[in-house]
Formats: sequence, C-alpha cells, structure tokens
Amino acid sequence: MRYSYYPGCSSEATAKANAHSIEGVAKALDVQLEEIPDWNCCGATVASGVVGDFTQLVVTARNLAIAEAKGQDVVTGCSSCYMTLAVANKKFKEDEHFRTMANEALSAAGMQYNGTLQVRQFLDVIYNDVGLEKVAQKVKKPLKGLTVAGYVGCQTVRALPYEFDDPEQPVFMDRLIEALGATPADFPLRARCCGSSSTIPARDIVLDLGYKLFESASSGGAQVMVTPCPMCQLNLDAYQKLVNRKYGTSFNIPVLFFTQLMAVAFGLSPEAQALKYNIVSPHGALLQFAK
Amino acid sequence: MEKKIAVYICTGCGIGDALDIDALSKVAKSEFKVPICKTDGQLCGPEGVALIKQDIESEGVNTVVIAGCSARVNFDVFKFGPDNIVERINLREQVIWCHTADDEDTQMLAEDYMRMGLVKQKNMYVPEPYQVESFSRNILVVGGGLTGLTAAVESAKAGYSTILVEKDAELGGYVGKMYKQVPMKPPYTDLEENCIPNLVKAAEDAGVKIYKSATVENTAGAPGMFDVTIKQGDSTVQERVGAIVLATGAKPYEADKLGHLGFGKFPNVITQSMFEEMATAGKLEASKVAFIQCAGSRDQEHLPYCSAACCIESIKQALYVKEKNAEANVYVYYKDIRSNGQYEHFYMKAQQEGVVFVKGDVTEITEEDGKLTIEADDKTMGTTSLADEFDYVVLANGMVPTAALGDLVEEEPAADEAAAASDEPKASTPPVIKANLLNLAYRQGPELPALKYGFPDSHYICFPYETRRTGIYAAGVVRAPMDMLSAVEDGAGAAMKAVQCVEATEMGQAVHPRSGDMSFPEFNMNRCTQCKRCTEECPFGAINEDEKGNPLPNPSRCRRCGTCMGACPERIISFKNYSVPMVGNMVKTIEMPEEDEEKPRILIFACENDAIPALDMAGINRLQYNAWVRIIPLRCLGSLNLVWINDAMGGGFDGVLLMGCKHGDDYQCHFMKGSELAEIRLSKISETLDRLGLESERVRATTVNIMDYDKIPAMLDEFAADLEELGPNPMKDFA
Amino acid sequence: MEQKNVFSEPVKYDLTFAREIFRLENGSYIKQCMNCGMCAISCATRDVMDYSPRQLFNLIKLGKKEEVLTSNTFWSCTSCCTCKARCPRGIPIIDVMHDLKKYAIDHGYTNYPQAAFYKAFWNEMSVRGRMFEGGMTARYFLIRGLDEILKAMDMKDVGIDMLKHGRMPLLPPKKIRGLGGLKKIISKAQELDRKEAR
Amino acid sequence: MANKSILVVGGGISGITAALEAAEAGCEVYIAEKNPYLGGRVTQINQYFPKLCPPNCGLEINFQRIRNNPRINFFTLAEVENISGQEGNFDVTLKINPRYVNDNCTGCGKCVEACPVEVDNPFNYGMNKIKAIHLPHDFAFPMKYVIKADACKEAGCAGKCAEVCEYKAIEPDMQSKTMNLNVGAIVWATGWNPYDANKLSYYGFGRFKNVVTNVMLERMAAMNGPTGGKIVRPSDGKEIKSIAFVQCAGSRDENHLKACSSVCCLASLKHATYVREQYPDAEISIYYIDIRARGKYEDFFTKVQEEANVTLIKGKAGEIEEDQTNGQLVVIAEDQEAKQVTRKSYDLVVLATGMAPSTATAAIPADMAYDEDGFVVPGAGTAGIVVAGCVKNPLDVASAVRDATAAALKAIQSTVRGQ
Repeated sequence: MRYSYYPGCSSEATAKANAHSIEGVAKALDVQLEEIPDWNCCGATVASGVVGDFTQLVVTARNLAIAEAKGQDVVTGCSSCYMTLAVANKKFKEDEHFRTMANEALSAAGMQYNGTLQVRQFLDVIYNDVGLEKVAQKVKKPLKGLTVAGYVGCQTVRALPYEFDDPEQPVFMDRLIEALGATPADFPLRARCCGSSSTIPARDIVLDLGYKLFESASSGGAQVMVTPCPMCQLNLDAYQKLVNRKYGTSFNIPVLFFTQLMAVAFGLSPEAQALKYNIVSPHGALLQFAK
Repeated sequence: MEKKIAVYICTGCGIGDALDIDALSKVAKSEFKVPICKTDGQLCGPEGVALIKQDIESEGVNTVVIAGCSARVNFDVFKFGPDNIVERINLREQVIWCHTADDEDTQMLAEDYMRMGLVKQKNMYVPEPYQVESFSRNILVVGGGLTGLTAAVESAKAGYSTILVEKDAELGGYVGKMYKQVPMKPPYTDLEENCIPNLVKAAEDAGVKIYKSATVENTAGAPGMFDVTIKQGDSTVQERVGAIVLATGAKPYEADKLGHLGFGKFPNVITQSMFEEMATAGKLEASKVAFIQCAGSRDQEHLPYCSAACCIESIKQALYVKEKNAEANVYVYYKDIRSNGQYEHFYMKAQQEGVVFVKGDVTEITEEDGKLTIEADDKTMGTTSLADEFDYVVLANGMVPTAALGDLVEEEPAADEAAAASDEPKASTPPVIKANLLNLAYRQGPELPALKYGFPDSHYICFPYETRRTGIYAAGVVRAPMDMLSAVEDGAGAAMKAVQCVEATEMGQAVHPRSGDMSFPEFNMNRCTQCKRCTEECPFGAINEDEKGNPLPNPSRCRRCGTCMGACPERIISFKNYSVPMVGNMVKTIEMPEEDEEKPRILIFACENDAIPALDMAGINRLQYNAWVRIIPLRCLGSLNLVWINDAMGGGFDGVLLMGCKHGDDYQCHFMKGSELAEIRLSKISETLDRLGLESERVRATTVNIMDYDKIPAMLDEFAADLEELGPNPMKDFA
Repeated sequence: MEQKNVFSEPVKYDLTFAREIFRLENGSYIKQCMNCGMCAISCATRDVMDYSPRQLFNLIKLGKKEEVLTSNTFWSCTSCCTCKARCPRGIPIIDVMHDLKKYAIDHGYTNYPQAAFYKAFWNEMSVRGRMFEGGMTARYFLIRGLDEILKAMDMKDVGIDMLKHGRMPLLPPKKIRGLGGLKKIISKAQELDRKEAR
Repeated sequence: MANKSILVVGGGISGITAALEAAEAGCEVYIAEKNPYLGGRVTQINQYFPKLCPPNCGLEINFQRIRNNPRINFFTLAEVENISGQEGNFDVTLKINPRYVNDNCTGCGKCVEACPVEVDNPFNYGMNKIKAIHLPHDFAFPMKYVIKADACKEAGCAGKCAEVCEYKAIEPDMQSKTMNLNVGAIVWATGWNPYDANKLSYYGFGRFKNVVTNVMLERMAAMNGPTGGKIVRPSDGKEIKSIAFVQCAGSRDENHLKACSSVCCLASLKHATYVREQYPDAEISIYYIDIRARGKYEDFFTKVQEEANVTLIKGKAGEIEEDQTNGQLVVIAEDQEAKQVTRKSYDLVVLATGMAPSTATAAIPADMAYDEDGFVVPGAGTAGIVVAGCVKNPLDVASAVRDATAAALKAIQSTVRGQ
C-alpha cells in the first residue's frame, strides 16, 4: 500500500506527535507514505476568508498537481488539510468551469491538475484499506480496561458529508478503539466543534466548547481522549488548564492522536508513541500499557 | 325456478365442540323441512366444497345455506356461479367466538341464526339485471378547459365516443389563456409551453365531437340514457349519452372585494389573471413586482379555504418577470409557501433566479406617482418592512368553483298534508346551487349537490369520485381547489368513472359502493299514497315524481342502498333479494322465550359496511358479550323500515338497537344519510311506544365505526343491563 | 438565547447590496434559503452569534449593509461544517461565511480580532509557502496592538507549556522551493477571480 | 390478439383502486402484492385526515368489491421478477414467496397458542412482539396466517404449529414458486416507504427511546396497536404531558428527500388531535417551515388550531438532546417569530418523516425513467406500464386514489391500443 503523503504545517511544530506516530503506525502496518515534494500550506479554513475560495483552492491544488505525477492517493493526517484538499479535489473532478480556471492559474507556475487522484485521511486508510482485523492483529498490549473518548471532531466527517461515515454520529473511531482492546466512552459530542480557529482571536469560544467536550467525555467515563485532528489536539490539550480555570473544574484528560494510542497498543518505540509532546500527561492513564 | 335448498353445517374451528350440531341440524330438517342438511369437519376444505358442488350438480341444489364462518372470509371458496343463491350463517365469528361454548343460550342463538338464514333465503330471489332502453355508451364532458379536454381525450382514447361542450368560442378555459404553464414533469423546475393547443389537437384527432359557444340547457334521464339538450347560439341539439363529466372549472375570486389590498383603488394592483393576460399579450414591462399570496384565500372573511394553485402559479409568474428582465426585483409575500410535493424544486428554482420570498402579512398598500409601496410584517425577521417603487402588485386571488355561482335552490313549500307534520325532524339535505351548468331534470334540484363552499366534491377520502348523482362525475377545480397537475389526473380519473358507469349500467349492475349488485328497487304502485318520502329521501336523486306525486324511479341512477324501501310507510318498495317481508320474517322467526324463562331478547339491526365487520372483529378477538342479542345485517340503516321495529316490539323483544355509521359533518355512512334517517324515523315512533306503555328507551340507535370492536361488548351488555332494569317487554306474553 | 432584536422601525427592502453579495463566489446560494433556521441551531458558536446565518441572509436581502458587515456572525464561524452538512437547501454556509469575511476585509470592516488573525495567517503563509505559528501570532498582535497582548497574558501559561513540550519552535520553517511559482499562481488566481466577479 | 387483462403491482390503496376501477369497467385484473395481505400502508393508519375516520372502513368496502368481483384475482407475497414484451402483450414472471400456510387455513388461530417463537411485529414497526406464526393484523385480507420462517429456524422450532393444526394447513417446507402472466397493461403502484429516520442523526432516533416517527405514532394511537391505543412514552410507558412534532424530518432537504412529502403537515395536525383527545392538558408543539394544508385541508388546519390548542413554532427543529436520567427530550430550535433560540423539554418527540418512493430502492424491472428522488417519471419509459400513486408523486390518500383511478383508464387505453 503506497500513498502520497501530505504532512501539513502543524507536523513541523505543534503536532509533531501526530507526524511521529503516523510514521510509526504506518510502518507497522506496511503502509508506505511518500511525502509530496515541496508541498505548500493548504491555507486551512482561514485563507479563503482573505483571498476567497478560488485562490485558496488553487493554492491547495498545487499540492495535488505535484502529487498527480505519482498517481497515488493523497493521504493526510490533518483534518483541516484534508478538508481543503478534498474539497479542491472534488471541484476539479466535478466542476468543469472551475477546473479550466484553476488550471489557468496553476499554469502560471507551469503546473496543472486533472483531478485523477483521491484525497484520503490516514484514519480512512487504516479503517478501509488496512482494515481493523489487521490492526487488531498488531496489538501487542491490548488496552484492556481503558475507556477512551473517540473525539472525531468536525471537519473529518463533514468536509464531504456522508462520503466517509455519518456526519453527526460517526462510528469508525469507536470501532478502532475497540480493535485496540479499549472501551469507547459514551460520548455524544464526538463530532462537535472544539472552536479551534478561534483559539487566538476569540479564546472564550474555544474554552466554552472545550468545557462542553470535557464534560461530555468525562461523564461518559473517558480516561483518555483521542482525535485525528492536530487543531483539536492542541486546543484540548494546551487549553485544558484554562478551561479548568474558567469553569473551576479539574479535568485531567490526556488528549492523544489516535495514532499515538495505536503506537502504545502496538508496543512501538517511544519516538512513535511521542507521548513527551503531550501537555496533559498521559502517563498516568497509560502507565500499564506504555511500559 | 323452484328453489332446492341444502344446508351445510361446518363443525370446524371449534363449532362442532361448542354447539350441539344435531340439534342445529334438526332446526333445518324438522322445522324447515330442508331436504338436504349435511355437516362437514372443514367445509372450506377441498372435500367440503366438493360435497356442495356435487349436490348442486347431481341433486339440483340451487340454494346453498352454509352455516360456518363469516361471509367476510372464504368468499372465493363458496362461489357457485350466478344462478345459485348462497346464504352464509355466521356461527363462528358471531356465535362461538364471542359466546360461551356448550351453553344453552349460545345454542339458542345458533339455532335462531339457522332459522333466520333459512327464512332469509326463502324470501330472496336471483335478481335479474335492469336493462336500459336505447342504451348509449357515449361520454359527455361539460367544460372544455384543461380538465375537460383531458377527460374527453382520455375517454376517447379508451374507445368511447365523446362529446365536449364548451361555453366559450374557444377551447382551453382559464389555462388556455396562460402565457406559459407550471412544470408538469421532472425536474419540475422549468416553465412549460401552454399545453392547450396540443390537447385541442389531441381531442380533434381522437374524434371528440366538440360543441363550442354551447351550454347544456337540460339534462334528463339516467346513466346509459341521459338526454342532454345542448344550446348553441339559437339552435338546440339533443344528445343521448351514457355518463357525464362535469369540468366547468372555477372563476378567480372577485378582486373587487379586495379593496384592502388596493384593488380598484390603484390601477397597478392587479390579479393573477390580469397579469397572465399582460404576459400573453407581450406587454409585461416591469422592473419591480410584488405578488401577494392568499389574497382572499385562507381568510375567514373571504375564502376560508386555500386555493391550492396560487403559490406555484405566483412562482411561475414571478419567473415571467425574471425571464423578461433578469435584473427585475420580484417579491412574493406569503403565509406559507405551499409548493407541495416535487414543486419544492420549482420554489427553489424561483429563489435561485432571485425571487425574494417574504413570510409576512401585508398591512398596507399605498401609491405615489403610479408606484406602489407595500408595508408588511416580516415574520422571519420580526420587523415591519416596507418595500416601494413597485410597478405592479399582483394579487393571488384564489378560485371559486363555477358550481358555487348561482342561487340556492329553495326548499319547496310543504304540501298541505305534509305541512301538518312539518315539525317532524327531517334529515338535512345538501344544498343545490342553481349554477346553470347541467340543468338536471331531477326532482332534487338542477345541479350536483354541493359539499362545502359550493364544491360538488366527494365526502370520502377513499372514494374521491363518490357522487350523489350517479353517472355524473365532477373533475378539476369545479370539484376542489387544485393545481394543474392534479387537474389533469382528475380529468382522467373522472373519465374512468364515467366509462365504468357506462359499462356497469350496460350489465345492469350498480356502481360503487354496491358495485356489481344487480338488484334494484321495484315499486308496487297500486298501494302508493304519493307521500313523496322515497323521492325526498333518496340520497342519489334517483327518483323523480310525476305531477301527482307518484314516484318515477330511474333504476340506473339507483345505488341499491334501500333508503326508499326504509322510507316507504306503505312498504311498496322491495328488491328481489332484499325486502321488508324478508327482514320482517327473519324477526318473526326468532324464538321468543316465555317471560318466566328470564331470557331477554334483543334485536340488533346493524349496518353491514361497518358494524357487521366490527362485530366479526369482536369475535376474532374473542371478546365476549351476552347471547340475548340477535343481529340482522342491513344494507344501510337507511333501509330500516319501522314496521320491523313494530314487529319486534309486538313480538316480545325486550329491546331493539340500531348500529349505524357516524353522522353529522364528518359522516361515515356510505349512503350519505342512512344512519341519520334511521334515527329520525326512530324518533318518530318513540311517542307511540310510550303511549303503548313501552318505554321508548327500549329502542335505541347508536353509531359504531369499524374500529369500535373493542367497545362492542360493553355497548351490548350495557344495553342488556338497562333492559333488565326496565323489566321484560310487557307485550311478551301476548306474542 | 435571545437573538439580536433587529429594528424597531420599518425596514425598507433594497436589493442593491444583496446583488453585490450574490455575486461573491458562493453568494448566490444565499438566495435559496427558505428560512428554516437549521443553521441557527447547528452552529457551534450560536451562543455568541448576534444574527443566525439565516437572519444574516435576510438582512442581506433587506439591504442592511452596515448591520451585516459589522455583525460578528461570519467572524464567529469556526468552519466546523455542521450547518453546511445539514442545510436542507444545500447552502454551503461556511463558504458563504468565508466570502463575507473576505468582503468585509476588502471593504475595511476589520474591527473584529478575527480579521487580524485571518490577515496574519495569510501573510505568514504567503511569504514562505508554509505556516509558522510563531510568526503568525506575532503578526496578529502587531495588527491588534499591545492591548491584546496584555489581555492575553494568561496565555503565558499555555505558551510555556508548549515550549516545555517541544511544540513551539522559535524558528520558522524554510521557505518552499517553489515559492516563486506559488506566488505567481496566487496572483494569477486572484486576477481570474476578479475577472470572474465582473 | 388483444389482451384485455391488466396486472396491478402493489396492493395498497392505489393498487387496489386501480384494480377495482378497471375490473368494474369489465377488465380482467391481477393484483400482485408483496405483503401477505392487501391494503398496504393505509392498513397501518389509525385515522385519515381530515375526517378522522378509520381507513379500515374504506378498505372493507374495497375488499367487499374484490370479493364480489369475478374479474379480480390477487396474489399476496408476490413480487415481479421479470417483464418482457410490449404494450398490449406483456409476459410477466411473478415470484410467489412461501407463506408456509396453505389454503386450508381457516383462520382459527390454534397455531398461535402453540407457537413458542416471538418476533418483532413488523406491522407495529417492531414496537411489540408477535408469534412467528401470526395473522399479519386484525383486518388482514385475506384472513390467512403467515409464518416468519427464519425466526423459527433460528429458534430451532421444528413446527409446533403444524402439530396442532387440524386442517393440515401448515407446510414448513413450502417453497417459493414462479408463475407467468400475459397481460395487456401493467399498473405499477408499489407506493412508498417512510424515510429512514436513522439517517437524521441530529434528532437521535434510534438512540433516544422517546423519539419516534409519525408512522410509529399512528400505530401507538391505534386501538389495535402496540399500546392498545394509548399514546405513552416508549422508554417507561408513562403518560405524556408534552409532545413535539418535528416537521420536514428528511423532507424538503437536499441531503435527504429533496421533495416535500405533501402529507406530513396534515398528518401531524391529525396526530395533534389524537394527543388532545387523550390528554386534554398536554402541551403540543409543532415545529415547521411552512404548514402545507392545501386546498380544503385548510379547514382542518383551522379546526385543529382552534380545537386542539397547538403551539406552532416557525423554525425547523435543529437538534434533540436527551436527559439520560429521565428520558426527557430537549428540542432546540430557532423560534423565528419570538426571535430566540429555544430549548424546550418534551416527553415525546415525533419526527414527521416523509415519503421515499419504493422505486428508489426497488426499481421497476423494465425500461423506466426516474427523477432525482426515485419517483417514476410519468409518461416516460415503456409504453403500457402506467404508474399510480406515491411512486409518482408524494400524495395523500384521496389524491392517490384519484391518481390510481386515472391510471386505470390509461391501462385500459393500453389494452385498447394493443389490439
């Protein structure tokens, strides 16, 4: 299984744990990820607010244009990158007028994209291409007794609603948690927004939404929360302290990338587990598994 | 032909265990001297049926009495051809399943039912179908608009000669004058070219005989033999037709009454049809137009109903404006957008084209320099909104059926004798409006009776083409407010009913709801007293009168409910297989225990459409009730003749209960007024009963619908308890 | 939650502004709103929005330009896609919100801190082809002024945590090799975009 | 050679009507119905709007018409497998699925007492249990029992019912069979399915016990339904003090059913009358976008507003939350006239799910055209196959009957043209 890999900007900074754990898990599952050469920032959901959708999508599509030479599905571990890449891709496939215009813009740098690729999330690859059976086979330390809130977040399932799973109450993350031997927490807000893009300019939004998520997860008995999204992870991990301060709560829920949890269950190296990057310490909760 | 009777008693399903079959057989063999009486363990099984068939073939049996399950089941198993009478005695659902097994009273009940069944078959004969003379298969369609043209084309395509009468010089009606029409097919987003020219051509191609600038001056006769006088200019033509479709359409609601919306005050406040005219004439020049929905409709002071078509018609007209001038500003003020079904796509299309929809009540319209301003409450913003500089304000002014345009037929002044009895309660009769559409030569008025708001619609959800004038079917917007898509279907549907009426009439059969029934009422005119009750009470206007007040029956208009039979005080009306003596003898054959036996008897007349199935259901659910009751099914309670009650009370019955359908505004009687008429008749004898020293509470009417089966045991047992309190019928010992 | 009361006086319908908005990339979708209100409930930030998306669309149709552009609705949008996934009329609401953000920035309505954040993000991204969060944050505070930094002092803890856990590199990533090409693409795209809008 | 016979596929109200109208005009008609009984979805309706009368009443009349008409033959448990030929001369292959009960069945019901296997009752949308051998419902026509054989197999029952049946009516080994018909025209009237409420995950159907659908409420209100006609909370059987109706649950929705389903507004207004009759003081709310009581149905809307004291809230219900401690549901909506987002608590929430045409999931085995929601495009595709009722448009009962009557005439035309 070979894919073109789009790491996204956060992989080099706030979400190193994501990059490392994806790398480790991919290797363990015989998934080859080839980084797209000289990839550029996708613009997330922000750039279009400044330069408009079209420019943003073209900027994003530069990455697809580069990847098209290999003809492999493009995989990303970031939900925001996924959204921009997948939406751009869909436009190229379905909207002829857009394709013509966008290629005109790309041609300014001698590029073009014909819409031949698929854009995928790493989670999708694990769930649908690798399969949970193989995942379960790789588990060396079943996470027995660990209750995990599978926080899918917003864009993962709603970038292209219904194409992957139910956009409101997705189930794949819980199935994956089960495959690792852990117990999924009852967590109705599993696909609600954490407010990430407001972190800097409107922090209260983030704290309020974060509070609701922690409240829901902890009343579902969660000891750990996992997510596929670098923004969610950052928000919920780094700002948990501020949530506690604002609401007078004492949440202490480690927030991991789901690939980190996989790395733990697979018994991979500490580099792949990448737990040192976690601000809310996961060591207590994972003591018996992370050796 | 002489009857050769055979009785077959089924002992299956527990009947054999619950009843003394020998004793039951004895009733047939000894009391009634029935030559053949056999029992079988499963009469509906192949062997049981073979047994009956063999007797028919080798023994010449032509009257088969089957005592077993309800006639509602195994109907197909016990079919032995049209020449043989089959009578079913319900020992299962109405005896053993709802009464104690192996019990004296249950046994008496079963034996009585055996007697009643045998008496019934004795009093019935195979009906001979009524044949119309100079029968016509032609279909007449009155009204040459969208619905009428459709009805004409569709019936012609089915192979029937069709005649179309249109009052205007051109075919097409309201739709014919439209610039374009709403979409009639997926994706339901695009304006379509007016379909009328193609439809007119189709009518011509199909050989429809068309009278233009013509009206129907008189319609006499009955299905299969309607004689229609068509007036065209100064000349008149006679056509004989088999059935009629009324498709005279609707008129826009009078805009003069919409002064509060500026009509009449400001010249640029116009109606939907005026706007249509403008578009057709190519004179649509506007950069800002508002449409006001429910102008008159959904308004208790104007038209309380919704006119159904206006929302999508306004959407269409809004698109006219946009088609002509994409930059034009178009607003639609609405209460609810009713783009039902796939017309949701049409609504969205208009929005995509930039038409702005405002949910709000228009509070004021003013004018300055020929430009109009609208003030409204914007409900989705919770604010008062103003919009000005309108070139036109178009009122979606709804529709009024042509059947509603005219004066009400006044009740004719009561004749001298009848005047004396005028304080007697009378069934309400549906209004007939002199709308000058069909000019029926019917005793009960010249047009189809109106339901509500003048629409001659059906009252039945399951039977939208139910009509109170057999063979005449209303279709399109004269029948009910509807959009074009519905009107087209409605035209075809009404044509189907007309075609069917012709076919059924030719076979001498009734149409819905007693479809296929060949019996019809016969009048023994020697004893008629010209009381006119039959002509007044017939729900279908089937009976005309001569000058002396003698009834003139029209059997092909008849729906065979028997209301006339029930109404007749002289008992001169009977059907071959349903008559006053038949039921009367059934009542009389019931064994009446002596008073000291303390076995009351309660007679029940039950409507066979709802009450009888409900009684069966009570049995199927094994609900138990007293075994004093003796149930006689009636075609409709309207056929209840008071003499039966006289017979019952005189014969010692402790009480009589009528079980009929719900009446009132939402009546459920399949013959309109049957249960209501029965109750009125009952009220007339209560005084007599009291005078005889018989408490009138002994005779009661109740309404039962088919789902009331859970309530039936209590209903019957409470009545029995009430009667017990009253004590036995004092007439018992005289009987 | 009580929504913002719109107007006490009669409001005059004027479609001039609406037509301008309809011409934005996703603006024409606004036209097909049927006022169901699903968006108002779906929104993650509905508690802070002054107008629900539906109300905002109505304001646009009413011609209330000032009210629209000074509202916090589109700036509060976190692009969580819930409204877009649910809208029964298929309106890509978050994309409309992006259009409105752009329109507001283009027309100088930049009082909300989000506007500064958006600009900072784009500027940081377009100078090296990749995002450097440190640089973006610096740009943000440069635009917003010192006040904001003071208000954000309790962020200090967060910053220290992130530094401690190796999640806040102080040096930016390298520029991408194809930065020149990317810039050309951007300017060409913007040129085409402007042409298309006309 | 002309073939005057007509096959009607679907024995619901549309199919029965088309069949009867054609048969009463003299045609030979066959009805093929996939259920073990005729009547279709209307058999599951408690009352019709606007008259509030029981559908079984009209069905009884129609069954009476079928009983009395020698020109109608019907097959239950029948599906059309193949259609070949053309207008005037179609060869149709029907597959008759096994009932496991033969014509000897007298309907006595002894088998039910003996049957040890319980299954979810499909007639009541699984809200109660019935035996594996059962009468599909009280009014089942024909009144013959049927066996859910896979449940017997699963339970390992070898046929206790067969042992007690005195009439040898039970055939556990009954096989499906095929039969061929030659007909002049086909009326396709396979009706609709309620839209799958599980797809509306924001309303919690399937997760919250007290969120039900309109078709389920219809059964709850029916005297012969799972609760004996009492509208109560499924979670605890308690009486209700408040109820919310959520309109357009799936309809008028580009993500679900794009069209309006036409009947749901009136159905919910009708349901309000059910609730009001049982609970004079209950709070009844209807969350709506537009109330679509077209034509004379407006009277019903007016009447319900006046008599049933219903609160109409302009604003589609956005989300439903459940209080896990007591099963109470919170409906969150934008009350547009009040200009606020409201969170109101209810005992029971009814989703007014709409009509998905049956042809969206089971296409006609012939060349036909469909619109984007799966409704059949009338007048396109194979000539001689006429569509009727809700496979064509979302229709209320009266309109479906009208449509079916029209379809009968078109089918007759096909037999005439085929001559």
